[in-house]
Amino acid sequence: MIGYVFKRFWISLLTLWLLATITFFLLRVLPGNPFQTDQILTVEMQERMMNYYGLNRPIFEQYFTYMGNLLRGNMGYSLKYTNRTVNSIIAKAFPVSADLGLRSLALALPIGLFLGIASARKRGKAVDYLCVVVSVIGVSIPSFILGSFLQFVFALKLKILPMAQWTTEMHKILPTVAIALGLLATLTRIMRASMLEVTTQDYVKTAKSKGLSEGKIVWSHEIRNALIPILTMLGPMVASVLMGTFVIEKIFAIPGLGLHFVNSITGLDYTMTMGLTVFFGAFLVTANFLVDIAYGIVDPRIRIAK
Amino acid sequence: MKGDTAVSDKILEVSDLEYSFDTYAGEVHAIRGVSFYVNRSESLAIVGESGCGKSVTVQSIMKLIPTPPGRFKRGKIIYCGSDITDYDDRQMEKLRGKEMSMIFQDPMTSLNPTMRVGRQISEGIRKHEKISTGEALARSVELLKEVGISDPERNVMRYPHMFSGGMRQRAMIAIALACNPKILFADEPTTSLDVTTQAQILEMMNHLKREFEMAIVLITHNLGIVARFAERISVMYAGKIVESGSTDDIFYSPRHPYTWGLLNSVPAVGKKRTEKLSTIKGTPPDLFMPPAGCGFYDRCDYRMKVCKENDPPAREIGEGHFASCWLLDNRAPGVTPYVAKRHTIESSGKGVM
Amino acid sequence: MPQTILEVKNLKKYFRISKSQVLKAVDNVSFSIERGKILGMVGESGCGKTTVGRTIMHLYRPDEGEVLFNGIDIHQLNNKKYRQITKKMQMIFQDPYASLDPRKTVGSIIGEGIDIHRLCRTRPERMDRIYEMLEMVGLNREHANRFPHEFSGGQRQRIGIARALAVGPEFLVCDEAISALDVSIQAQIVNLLIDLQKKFDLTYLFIAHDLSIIRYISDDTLVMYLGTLVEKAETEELFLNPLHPYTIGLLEAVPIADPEYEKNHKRDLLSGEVPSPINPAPGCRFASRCKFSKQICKRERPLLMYAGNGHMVACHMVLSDSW
Amino acid sequence: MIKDFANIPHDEFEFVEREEGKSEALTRPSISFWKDVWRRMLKNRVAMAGLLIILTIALLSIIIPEVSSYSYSQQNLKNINAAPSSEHWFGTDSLGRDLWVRTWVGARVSLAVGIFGSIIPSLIGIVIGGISGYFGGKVDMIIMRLIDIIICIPQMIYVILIMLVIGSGPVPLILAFAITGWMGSARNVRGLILKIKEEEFVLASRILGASHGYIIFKHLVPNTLGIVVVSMTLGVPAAIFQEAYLSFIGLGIKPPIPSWGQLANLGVSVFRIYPSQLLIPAIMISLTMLSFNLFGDGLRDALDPKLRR
Amino acid sequence: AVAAPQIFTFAGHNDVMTLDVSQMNDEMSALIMYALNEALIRNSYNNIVPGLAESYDVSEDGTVYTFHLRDAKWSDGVPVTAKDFEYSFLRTLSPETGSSQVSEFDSILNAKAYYSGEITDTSLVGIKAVDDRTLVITLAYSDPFFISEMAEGINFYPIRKDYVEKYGMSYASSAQTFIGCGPFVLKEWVQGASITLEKNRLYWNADSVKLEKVVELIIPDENTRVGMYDLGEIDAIYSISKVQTIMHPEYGSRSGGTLQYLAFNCSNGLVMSNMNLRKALSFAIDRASIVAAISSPGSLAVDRMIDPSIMLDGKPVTETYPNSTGVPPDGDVEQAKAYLQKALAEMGLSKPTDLPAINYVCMDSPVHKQYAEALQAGWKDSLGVKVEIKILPVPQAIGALLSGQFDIFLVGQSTGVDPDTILNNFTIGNGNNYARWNNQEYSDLIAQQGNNPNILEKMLLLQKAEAIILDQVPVAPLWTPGSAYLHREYVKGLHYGRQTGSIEFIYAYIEH
Ligand SMILES: Nc1ncnc2c1ncn2[C@@H]1O[C@H](COP(=O)(O)OP(=O)(O)OP(=O)(O)O)[C@@H](O)[C@H]1O
Ligand SMILES: Nc1ncnc2c1ncn2[C@@H]1O[C@H](COP(=O)(O)OP(=O)(O)OP(=O)(O)O)[C@@H](O)[C@H]1O
Ligand SMILES: [Mg+2]
Ligand SMILES: [Mg+2]
Repeated sequence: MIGYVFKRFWISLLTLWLLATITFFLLRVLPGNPFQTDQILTVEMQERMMNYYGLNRPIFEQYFTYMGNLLRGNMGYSLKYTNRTVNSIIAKAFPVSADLGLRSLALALPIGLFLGIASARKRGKAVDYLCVVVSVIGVSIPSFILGSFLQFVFALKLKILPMAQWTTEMHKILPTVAIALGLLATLTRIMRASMLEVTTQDYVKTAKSKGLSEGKIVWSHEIRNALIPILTMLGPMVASVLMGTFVIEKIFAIPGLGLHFVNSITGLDYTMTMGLTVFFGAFLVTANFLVDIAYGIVDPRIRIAK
Repeated sequence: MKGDTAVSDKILEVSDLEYSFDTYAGEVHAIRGVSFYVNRSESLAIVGESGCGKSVTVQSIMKLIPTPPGRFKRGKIIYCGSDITDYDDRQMEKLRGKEMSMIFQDPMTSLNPTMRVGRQISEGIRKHEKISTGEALARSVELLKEVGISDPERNVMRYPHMFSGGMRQRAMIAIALACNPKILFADEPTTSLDVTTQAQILEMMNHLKREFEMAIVLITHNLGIVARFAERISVMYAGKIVESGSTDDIFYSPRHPYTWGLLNSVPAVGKKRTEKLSTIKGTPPDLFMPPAGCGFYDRCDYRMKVCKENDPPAREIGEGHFASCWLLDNRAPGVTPYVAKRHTIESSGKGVM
Repeated sequence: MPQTILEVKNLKKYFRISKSQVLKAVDNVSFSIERGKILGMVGESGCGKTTVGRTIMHLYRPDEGEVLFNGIDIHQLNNKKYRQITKKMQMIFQDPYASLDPRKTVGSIIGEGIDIHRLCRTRPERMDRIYEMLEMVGLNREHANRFPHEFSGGQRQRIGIARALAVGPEFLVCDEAISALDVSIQAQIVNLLIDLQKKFDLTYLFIAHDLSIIRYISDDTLVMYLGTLVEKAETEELFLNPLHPYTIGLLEAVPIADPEYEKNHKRDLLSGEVPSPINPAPGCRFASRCKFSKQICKRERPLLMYAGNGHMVACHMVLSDSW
Repeated sequence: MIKDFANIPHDEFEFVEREEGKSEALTRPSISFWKDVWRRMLKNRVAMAGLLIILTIALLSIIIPEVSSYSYSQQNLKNINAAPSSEHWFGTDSLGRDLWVRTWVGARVSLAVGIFGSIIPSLIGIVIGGISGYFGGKVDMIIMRLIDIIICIPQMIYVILIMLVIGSGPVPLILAFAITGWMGSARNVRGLILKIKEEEFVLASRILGASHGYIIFKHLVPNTLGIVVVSMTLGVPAAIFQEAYLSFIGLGIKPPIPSWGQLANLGVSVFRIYPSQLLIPAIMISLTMLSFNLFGDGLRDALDPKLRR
Repeated sequence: AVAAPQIFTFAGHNDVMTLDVSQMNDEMSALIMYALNEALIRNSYNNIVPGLAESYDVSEDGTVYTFHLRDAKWSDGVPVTAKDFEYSFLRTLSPETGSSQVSEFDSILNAKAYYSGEITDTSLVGIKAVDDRTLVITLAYSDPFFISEMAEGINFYPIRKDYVEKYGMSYASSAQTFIGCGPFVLKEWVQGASITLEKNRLYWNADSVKLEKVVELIIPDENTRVGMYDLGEIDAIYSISKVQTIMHPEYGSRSGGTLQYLAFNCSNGLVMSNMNLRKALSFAIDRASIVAAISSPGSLAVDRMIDPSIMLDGKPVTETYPNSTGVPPDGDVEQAKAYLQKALAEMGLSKPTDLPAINYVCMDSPVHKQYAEALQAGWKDSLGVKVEIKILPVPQAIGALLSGQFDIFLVGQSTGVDPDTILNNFTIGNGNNYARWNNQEYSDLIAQQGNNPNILEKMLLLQKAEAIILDQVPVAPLWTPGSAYLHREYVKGLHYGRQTGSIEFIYAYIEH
């Protein structure tokens, strides 16, 4: 087990290193200058800034400096948010995105799984069609439309929820729902397919032949086995959801990471983009690792202690 | 023992069972009128080639096939004198596991891979008896020991994938026996096992049958196993039982051409490849469109005009020996009956064969 | 042409399950087959029969040892040369459902080998050969356009045979070619295989665990246990006079389709289960289940030795004649 | 159907010869895999409705811009943001362009981006996943790590790079999808191939002397195709979605060519004032996604071996 | 009337990038800094009013400005001294600070030499704190616009040296690391979400500040901003787009401050080196209609390169020095066609479709994209000239502009306080001559007016230069954007200045 964790750790580090390296050079391949905003800087000013940030030193020198700092956990200063370190920006924004993401997951997971189970149990019945329709609609509406729609109905028309911002619990409802709906739809579909798969397995018949009741079979035999495919996708899903959602964060004015992901690239904020990418990479790697461990718990056939 | 079974001993009686599957392509008439019975502490073997409906027969009795696609069409199922044909799920739950239970064909897939073996066994016990988890687990250990799994205390906490094929099948049997059922359906319990393990399992089942007075319905297409294990045999073909009788009846004086074919295709000991094996030509009929007449018509060496359109009725040939074949009609021409193959010790040496 | 078509020498095939675990699927197996003969191979499931067959067919690389086909070590050949050899040796698989590509028509399944080896120059010629093959195994021309799922198990197995024969091999490995079939269908296939063997003077390595079929079909028989050969003899000799305790146990366990006999015959069953082939203990692999095992059996691995009457056996006890 | 067996005439009881070969005849009509799938698709009304909607939209998008009296780029600054009327069925946008035509031109773009943006990455994924799954071992390990890395690199970096190299428009966008979108299907295909590569029909092919490429692309890939096709159809709405998203952040189709994503984005900014400008593209997007999803789900059911028999 | 709680909440669209005076270069930072800090002088209602300087003297030759500071305190009670200004200005100029805003100081003696690294001795730079209350600034030449520059510029605030030394690189990146001496103190800064200001009781003019608390919410999405406004969650919106003004007729607007013009790439070998083609394109544009259709209220279609909102003696400069040569604001298609024919003839082409591809590089912003499309459609409809639009993210677009990989580019530039700000760009060899247009006569005229302290002469020279550039059309002026803002009527005393970010809420109050 410890050996396995160690091996995974080294592979993860290697992956992250490659990720950082590729991203670093890819970003530098992108033309344009990070200091240009719609207030056009003169060439001299641009040079001055490049100089100041050390961006016109030889590329490999920059690379080694960056990697050296990265090793020490220092991701440098943002080129846009002057005087703010990437670390501090992530430290401020990530908890918000993670909060939103976790809330959405907490909402979507049980409901999605429940709907998936219900729909599979009642295959071909009205309940099934209802769940399928809900889930298809859930994945069919782009989030920027959904977000605006929710705002319009619940804040502007009904006036029961605030429009935007991330302050009180009330404020958190709409964005949570907006993200959860898409997740829920995906989860419902996968859970349904997975449950249908499991229901036809022989061991379900075995369970039935023991005289177990329907509910007991579903609960103690089917669900656990049906969860395995869900787990596989949960790693990347959790990682990307916790990293923030640009559209929803923009619409609901949530100070999360999502906006930074987009703005840093379109604004060519090298350090910020690098930081976010590496952070996301590390997060994803960890999430996948945890999923693998969870896998071993749910499915004893997959022993990681190999 | 033969012949003196009283009527009251019938623990299960199935008559004229019909069962279909609704599929995209249409209705599959999997079972087309099956009747048989089992007595207390008796072993009945159902033989027949793959796809003839053996599994469906027993699973439909226990109502294990989900509806849809399965559909019960008609027939009567009498268990211990009470008609269970129309039992709903709740009523069946009380019977399943406690009164009747089943060992499935494939021990690899019939155990839940994510649940400890012990729990899979004790689950059934806890359903039918009011006992604590601990007690149920203790019973599971007992059961594992009974079915011959060494080190049951340890193994009860293991997952199925850590078991070998033989152990899994034993665990399956332990599950089936958990509540001392009165009737056990064993659906090809040894097909996926090797001969030595197979022999061990059969030995054990024999022992259980005697010990607990359990009726066993054994499904197989291995005639050797039947010969060793069964007291009575029903031969199934294309969704129907074409011949049934005591083991000796079927082996030594079979009356249906399919039974002949089946018995003939086992190579006789000492036969070498210079002599051809006799076979049943062709393939069984497609149950999407079951034939109007005898299902064996296309493959039968003794077929007559009458067979094509008319389904032969079952006739009693001897006591408890029934067969459905027009050859048994007094209008039919006589045929040389099957010559039983006897196995002699001389043909084998130190070993059995 | 050499009389010995295939010779397997000291074949070893280990699967590395993990750093510390080695599964010795085949451990030092040697045998040879003469042209035109049928060699039977029996053993419990998991004893390495398939692995031997597949290693012979170049599907696995052996860890040690060599496979000489017509005197050539096929594992020394480069890819191109090996492909040429595939024309001469073919395999028939156990599972009639898994061994046919479900997305291809029967015609193209049979035609695959023809295409790969460019055996036919024109399309009609190719089709004729496919039809010929179909008819040879007792199917119809019309079946060429059908898909495997439309056929029954026995028919599929025949398609598999037609595929193997289409390239004109001399040697066939039949890896449990009939195990998955019904008794009644088994006989059909066995008859067919025998017919073909006579017709084309084929050589078979016939793997099965059904002893009655092996006894019926093969000239010589090998008995395997946990990756090792334990006994090897001319078939009748082996069945009438088995020497190795395992062979005896195996023969003992086979159920006979004769109720009388079964009733009257008390069986002396082997106890215990086949141990795991992962990191096997030194010494005789059968020692843990053997009634006669002595100290030496736990320590030393018995070698396959001549025991008279064309019989080879790997057992300390038999060889020392002490039981 | 009780017959009077006693009355069967005697001459019925005569042996008849077996017709050789008859017993081997297959009674069911021959049907290929895809025909069978199609037959079952036809029975699935919901999925067919989805297909019908897709085809209708595709057809209208071809016809309408050709026959309309307005062109999609023709502006009329005197008649901006007009409400739907008999003259402009969907109204006009902020530059006075006819939204009816723009919606259908947008359909062309969105469908093209959706379909190709899903098919091309899938094809790349099939090749890479096929190789990865078939060869396994180190090759597999390296490809999988690479996928891990590529997934982490923000997609926008590639999009911007590609746009700079070959400009914006549907083709670069599809290219960007191709570069960034193949990982999912590669993983998918790899998983499937890992499952089937040890199947006996693959071994049979190897024994027949087939090369690796032959085995991968003639045996393995065709057998994963069913599932890949499903994920392809479900990938179409995802690509349309993606285009809309990239338009939302300003990377996308080259003006004045509209896409639904762009129309919807413009619509969102004015939707409280001119709701129709959002509603129309939003409904079109959602309807198309719905149709593709329903069609894809139907296809999945039709392809599911569990439901076959 | 009952005293209403003096809390003012408004929505901005972007977070403050930094509160470091030396680094600050964006609108939203300037807006907040205006409330948090106090410069020597302020621009209020287009008048220059005293800030921390009670008064200032100018030397005879107009090159030495002496500011006399009042008795003021930082929000922690420490007195504000001339040293704080000297430190701030020199810090901005120092190459070690990495400020992009140094050109604001260009007219100060040796400032340029210092920031570009030619000299390192700060005592040579014309910024001196003579004592705690006196700051002397020496200019390189007499600049009549220097005072306006200081009043409207965003980097002329004082900095507390001890704060910079204490917090180093992270100075002014949070409420804890910043200190100011303006009307408000920074109470809380939730990055990306909101900024809360509270009245600074130590502010020298605290009596006239009525608001107790100001909250800026950062709401990136316009629909959301307007929705919150409609729901009464906020009192004002910093800027709204054109469409929203339709639903909210109570909007206010301001104009000027920037000029948007098309730069045509006149480099040899490119299509746009043909003057008649440039003219054709310029004449074909119906500026008035486009601006009316797309731009916010307050925007003005313009036909010249001098921003009409620049004031001189209380009157717009453009009124005093009218343009004689400009294109008609509603375009002149006939004239444009004539130019196009000429251009085609010169190039030896017969139809407009024979023209090589014209590459319009567009920055990724909603307004720029809309203009690009409107112009593209206009050119196609009226002239049949096809223009390809390439939308790029801002850094890449500007990269293309600076490296000359474009034919047409819409440039938006701040017009500053000096009418020559934009015209200065187009001299030969100037790094900001985006059009790559070389005209000796023009360059000479611009050079002549440069250091001319006589405003009259200077303006005449400029007028002449402008005529040349308008005639040759390396650039086509389009419009000066205005911007609309929303506020509830109970918010009184709110004012928007001309210059970037100069919303003046510091003297506002709430009345119920
Ligand atoms: N779920 C199902 N849907 C459709 N047809 C089915 C289903 N289950 C079984 N059948 C059909 O019912 C018939 C009988 O099947 P059954 O499993 O009982 O055969 P069997 O005699 O047990 O064969 P085997 O020896 O292979 O287990 C077969 O023709 C089969 O195709
Ligand atoms: N690719 C593989 N990787 C790891 N282990 C394998 C592999 N193939 C076979 N084995 C193991 O090698 C041993 C021998 O397997 P093999 O398939 O040769 O047995 P067999 O005698 O053919 O059994 P059966 O009768 O079940 O077909 C088994 O324990 C099996 O689990
Ligand atoms: Mg069965
Ligand atoms: Mg095998």
